[in-house]
Amino acid sequence: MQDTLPRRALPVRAGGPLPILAILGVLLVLVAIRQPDFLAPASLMSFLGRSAPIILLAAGQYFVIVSGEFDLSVGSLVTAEVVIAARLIDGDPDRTWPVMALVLVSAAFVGLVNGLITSWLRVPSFITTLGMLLILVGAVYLWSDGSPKGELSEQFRRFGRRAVEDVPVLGRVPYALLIVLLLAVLATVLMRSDFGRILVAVGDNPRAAELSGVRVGRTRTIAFVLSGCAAGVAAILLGGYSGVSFQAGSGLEFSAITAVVLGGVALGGGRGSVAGAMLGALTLELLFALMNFFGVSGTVRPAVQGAIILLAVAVSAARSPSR
Amino acid sequence: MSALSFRAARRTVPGVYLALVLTLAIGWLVVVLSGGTLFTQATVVSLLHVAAGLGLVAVGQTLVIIGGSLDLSVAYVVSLSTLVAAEAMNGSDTALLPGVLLALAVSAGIGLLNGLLIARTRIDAFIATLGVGLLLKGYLDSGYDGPAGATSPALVQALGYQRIGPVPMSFLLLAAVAAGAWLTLRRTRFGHHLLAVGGDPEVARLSGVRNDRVLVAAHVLCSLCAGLAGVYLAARLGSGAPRVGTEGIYDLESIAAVVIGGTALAGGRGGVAGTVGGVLLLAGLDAVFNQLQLDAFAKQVVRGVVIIGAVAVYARRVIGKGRS
Amino acid sequence: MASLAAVIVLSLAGCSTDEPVTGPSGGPPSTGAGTGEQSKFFVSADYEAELAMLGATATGPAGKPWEQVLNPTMVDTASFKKAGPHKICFSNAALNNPWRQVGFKTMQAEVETHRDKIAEFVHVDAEGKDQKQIADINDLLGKDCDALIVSPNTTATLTPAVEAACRTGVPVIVFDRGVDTTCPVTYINPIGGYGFGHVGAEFVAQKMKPGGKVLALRILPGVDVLETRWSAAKLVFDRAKVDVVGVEFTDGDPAKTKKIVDDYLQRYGTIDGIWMDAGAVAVAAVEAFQDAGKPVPPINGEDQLDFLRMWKDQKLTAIAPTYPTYQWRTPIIAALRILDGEQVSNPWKLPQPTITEQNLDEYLDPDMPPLHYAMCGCTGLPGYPQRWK
Amino acid sequence: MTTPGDVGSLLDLRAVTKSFLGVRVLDRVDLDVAPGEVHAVVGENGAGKSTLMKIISGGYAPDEGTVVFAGEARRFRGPRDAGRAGIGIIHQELALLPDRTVAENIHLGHEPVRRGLVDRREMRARTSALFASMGAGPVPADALVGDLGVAQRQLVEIAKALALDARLLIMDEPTAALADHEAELLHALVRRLRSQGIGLLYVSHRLAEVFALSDRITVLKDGRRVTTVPTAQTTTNQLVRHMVGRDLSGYYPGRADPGDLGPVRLTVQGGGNAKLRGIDLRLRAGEVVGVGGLQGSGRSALARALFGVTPFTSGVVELENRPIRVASPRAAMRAGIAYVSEDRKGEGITARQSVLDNALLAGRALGGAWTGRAARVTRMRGLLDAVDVRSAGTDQEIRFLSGGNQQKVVLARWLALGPRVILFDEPTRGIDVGAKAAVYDVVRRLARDGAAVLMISSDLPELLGMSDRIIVMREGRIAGQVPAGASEADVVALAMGAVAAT
Repeated sequence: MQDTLPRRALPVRAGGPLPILAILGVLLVLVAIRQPDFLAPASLMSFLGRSAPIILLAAGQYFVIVSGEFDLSVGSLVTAEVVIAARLIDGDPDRTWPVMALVLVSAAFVGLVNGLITSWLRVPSFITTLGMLLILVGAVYLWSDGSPKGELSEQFRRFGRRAVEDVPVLGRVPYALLIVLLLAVLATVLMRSDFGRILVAVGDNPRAAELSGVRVGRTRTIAFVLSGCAAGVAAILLGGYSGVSFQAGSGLEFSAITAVVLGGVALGGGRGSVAGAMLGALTLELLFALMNFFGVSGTVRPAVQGAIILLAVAVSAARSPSR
Repeated sequence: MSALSFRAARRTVPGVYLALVLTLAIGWLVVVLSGGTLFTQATVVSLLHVAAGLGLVAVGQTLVIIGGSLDLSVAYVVSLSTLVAAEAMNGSDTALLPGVLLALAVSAGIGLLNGLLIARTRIDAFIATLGVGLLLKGYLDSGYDGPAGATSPALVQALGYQRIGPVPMSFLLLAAVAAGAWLTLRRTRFGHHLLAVGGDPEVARLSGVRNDRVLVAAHVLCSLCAGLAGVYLAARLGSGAPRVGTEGIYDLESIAAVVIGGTALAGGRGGVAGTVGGVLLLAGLDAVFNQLQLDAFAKQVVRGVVIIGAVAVYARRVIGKGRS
Repeated sequence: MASLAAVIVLSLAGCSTDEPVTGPSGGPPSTGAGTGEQSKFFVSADYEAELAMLGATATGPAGKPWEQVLNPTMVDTASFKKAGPHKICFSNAALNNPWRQVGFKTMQAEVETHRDKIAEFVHVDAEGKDQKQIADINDLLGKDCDALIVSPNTTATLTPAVEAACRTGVPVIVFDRGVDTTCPVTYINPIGGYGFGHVGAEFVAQKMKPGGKVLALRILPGVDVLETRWSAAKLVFDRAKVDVVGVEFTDGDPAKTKKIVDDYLQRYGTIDGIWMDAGAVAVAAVEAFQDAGKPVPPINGEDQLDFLRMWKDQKLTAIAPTYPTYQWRTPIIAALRILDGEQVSNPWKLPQPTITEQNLDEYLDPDMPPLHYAMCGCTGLPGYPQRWK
Repeated sequence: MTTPGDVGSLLDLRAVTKSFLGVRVLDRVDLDVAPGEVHAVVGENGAGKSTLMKIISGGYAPDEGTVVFAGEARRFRGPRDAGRAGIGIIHQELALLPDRTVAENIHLGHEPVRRGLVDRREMRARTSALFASMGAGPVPADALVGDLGVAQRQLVEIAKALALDARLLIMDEPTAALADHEAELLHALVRRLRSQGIGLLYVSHRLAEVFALSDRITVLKDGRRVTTVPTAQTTTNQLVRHMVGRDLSGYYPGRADPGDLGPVRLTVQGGGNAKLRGIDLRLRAGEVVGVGGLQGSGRSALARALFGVTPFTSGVVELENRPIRVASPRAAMRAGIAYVSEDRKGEGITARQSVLDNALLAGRALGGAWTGRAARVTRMRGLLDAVDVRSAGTDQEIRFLSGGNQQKVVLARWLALGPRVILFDEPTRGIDVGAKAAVYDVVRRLARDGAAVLMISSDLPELLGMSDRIIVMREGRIAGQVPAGASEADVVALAMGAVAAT
């Protein structure tokens, strides 16, 4: 009941990045206590670089979630793209650029298909992208006979693995970090643009948006394409970081959705910032690193992760006045 | 207005059964043409066994989805339940009943936790059950490094392997649970309220339905079904298996079976009859692919297409109906 | 509030592990070493037997390890003698990783070499699901197979199904993982997990600097073959008083592996040895050291070519115990022998070679894909190398 | 007749007060209902009737004041609580589940149970009995509500409230969507219920039926009780004076002079779709054309057809003498047509976005230009000031604004596009008096600036005060037209068909 809302002015704008900044701050303090040298430029840079893929996936997932949908296919899309890239490049440096272009285009195409099925066939995106997940995994296994073939070239891997050396103060700055910073700026600008505002409005109230002339289906489809593109870039970085394997993207869709929700973005759409989503991903990565530093046993880690997610989301749900 | 003719609400057989028959018919034809047989007793028994495990989980999943919720923790509940049952029984027939009851009680407790998180703290069901699933995963990973306990031999015999003709006891159990769920939805207050909560929570509230309680109860039932699936798997496998739920991908597969069966993901519409059809369809695909010895990966692709296609067909129907 | 909770949870979790304080020898003294309790899968007798076999010589044709047997105990199979051609059925646990893919292709090639004797080869993939494999076996029993080969997904849970198969009178051959029953005609596998784990750990413990820190990287908890490998490695490390600073699960994900190694390097400054329960992410672990600008410590991998190449190129201090994929040939050979009424050994223990600095070059094949397993024994099979590419 | 506070009264409200977001919607309202009495509550839209009914039925809790039901001071915790105490309500917006059957909807929350199971046969029997007792036509108990028409759904809604064995029944505009013969049946039903000793609170705009049915009448205006009078002792004229009670001529901006009217902006010939038939319409620049008619008569369908939400499937639409095809809202907007929906929360605002984002939504949706974006924002801030939006800043989320201010933001959204035809559907529903005046000013200013305005309203004084002429709809057709200065009776007569004219 909208009319019964309390009138008090909210101290923090709901969906803003402040809560996630607070959590991130606490984790940083814990890191500073436990592992002070982690905050030295060199290791911080490498941490940020290796976190780039999940940050990108969170940003991509943000576009979809804020418009009121889900994208469960990104993890398998990353896997598929890495495997495809490896097989097509097959260690030949000359093929690097065309294959990278192909990776981006095909990832965008998968996003487009997700968007079209969701918008025009009216299939709930949870189902569309769940089906797409199965199709992608099945197809890529089928195509590669169940075992990735070929090899990524060093040129391809450089983006996820190498760094700009000898930067004053910072030391080495990973290419992945530069790419993620650039894309973060672009994403922020995009969300401040007309399209970004329309995207959030679609997630908030698609009916109202449609009656204001918004092409809801098209807008959401673009969100899926953006998510696909993000997955494509993430595949390039992740493939670069760790090489080809079928595990490259497994489970990343849930990590990305978790990160987005941690970042204060409402499932169902209409609220939250892309900065919050990306910070959510960074927080999640920092949590994993922290667990490494604290030597949390590998087997209880999921429990710690689950508890923290539930607590963080429960607290923000309790703070949010809308029911 | 008077010219308006009323379509009596015949709850027609869900379209999934048509798809099932078609799949089996085409599958049969292809298998026979390639020189095999599809409907041998052994194959049918296998098909029904596979359907029983997934079916039990999916029936529970149907209930929460009808209520507008979702349960992603079922896979871990299944695993946990096998372990609780098998460890409590520890190979003894005397501990059969306590073992089963304990497994079900633990499962119900998890369902209660899910339900309370969703209904009381207002966490989105997706995140709540994902989080609870992670908690369970942590417990399973740190507590077990492989199969543990031993299911009571009587239960293994009765539920794991006994069959009447080509129909295993486990499938009869599924049939009974599905019938129970069907009756619950159609003939109990709780069922009517659940459909209302999923259809329109505000209307339900204004009509005096206690939405929170209904939702919590649905989650408890869902976890109970998963727990029962665990008991069946413990009987089938002879011991508790900490990874059996995740290996079977029971979380996503159960959701897939539910939506293939025509239940709306948004809640308020659908039923268990369709879900059982969905489960049989998935198991039937398994059987056909097995007989043709086709790659499991190709089957994965087919499943993806079937899921999207089925829901697209249902969506089209709803739109068509809305326009008429 | 959430942050507060995070602090509490983290610190609780941190306290609850028996994580050693940074220093030469940490760990609670009560357990005798830093690696904690032994898994309940640890069977002392099996362990001793496997270690003994590591030094044993195999009987059988030279150069064909897949036909060799360690400590053979022959069983009579005359009752299974049958005129060919045969229908051989295979219930496969899964095909979901490169090891099983290479193995299965090897098996198919082996079948091809027996075209005259095998009329039909039926393969059913259980997709890593116990439940489906039980159903699959049941299904195959209705298909008039002359022999049934089973590669079980889980030892304990597949036992009843295998017993049921034995009761039908069809000769059952189990390989890779075993079952808790003696009813199959033969159980084929290489020496086993204890041997694998032992070889790697011995190497790492010997080559690393004394008192150094070892990081153990494991794939998943709760998989029996992998648990036995770790059990053996534990014994070696505990005996050698090696400081095992961490036991981490990588899910076979190279990215996760690199992050873990990176953080451990951060935390301890240096890591002096890496032990792995499977080679899938060995390359990623090595890369993590390279990317951090640290020397790569003694490490064990497996016989996957990407690791072998890296070993050669980077002149690593490494060893590759193997779990040879040539064991996929043996069940077919065994099945045909059984159907001919020839004696076979039960158990059929295959040799389990180790790749070392000395014989590394024999296994390096520049034409094969990076995830190919060198110990496939497949070079002489029809369709090589195309089939495995 | 009972007096307030009498021991014999069934329901007794004393000094009930309720505010939303600082706006006082009800101000110390007293009201009482005796058993076997029909007590009508009348007042303009926004007078506080619906809020009052929701307080009685447990939907809201009062800020101050007491609710005494059957001699006991009650504080209902929810609709269930009130329902159990014996208060039933028929909602203005239909609270039914389209995917469930008639019987299931009627018995939701109190299904008959036999041996632990819902007794479907009993449910069907009760449903038939209910409809029989209502004297209504046969509505099959097993039909899905989603397959019913609006009138049948209304009957189901009434049956649902009756099924509870209520001692007090609240009817919030129960006949608004009903055809005459159906309304007659309802009246008979009300009398029957009264004879059974049930107390009825009857909210209605139809004064004729109020006089025909009620024992007493309470008039609400701007959240206050103006008077409560026995029906026999008052007249329509007195009642209207109580309801309106202010000088209309100062309240509405001046009408257009015939000379101000410009060329024809929009014409429709033979327009029709599933809900509309034979629509002929001609809108001129500078005029405000009111649309009257009962709920469900096709008023909203007309606006939605013109805006392309549910487009005309037949007929010709011309804008400034050029034929256009309005297949979607976007197409309509491109042609220069704007639409303010009656359902502000569901179709107007995006609740969790800022005031500015809401105001810019339409402009952003249409404009692809990257240039001039800053100018657009500056202009919009000016517009928001001009329509006098009161907010804590343009960055405030719109859901924290009052209904009136939300509506002003929606108006600013469309003003910025400079529409040539603008369609208003209940533009002042649920907003306070001050905001109403502002909305009226905007509507008239738009016309003066050369737009053609179509304005739908259920509020007859508003319709009469604002329109240069009024077209009245009935059963999907344009039933007729009345000129400016006509009386409410003229409109009502057309809307209901001549037979039911007051």
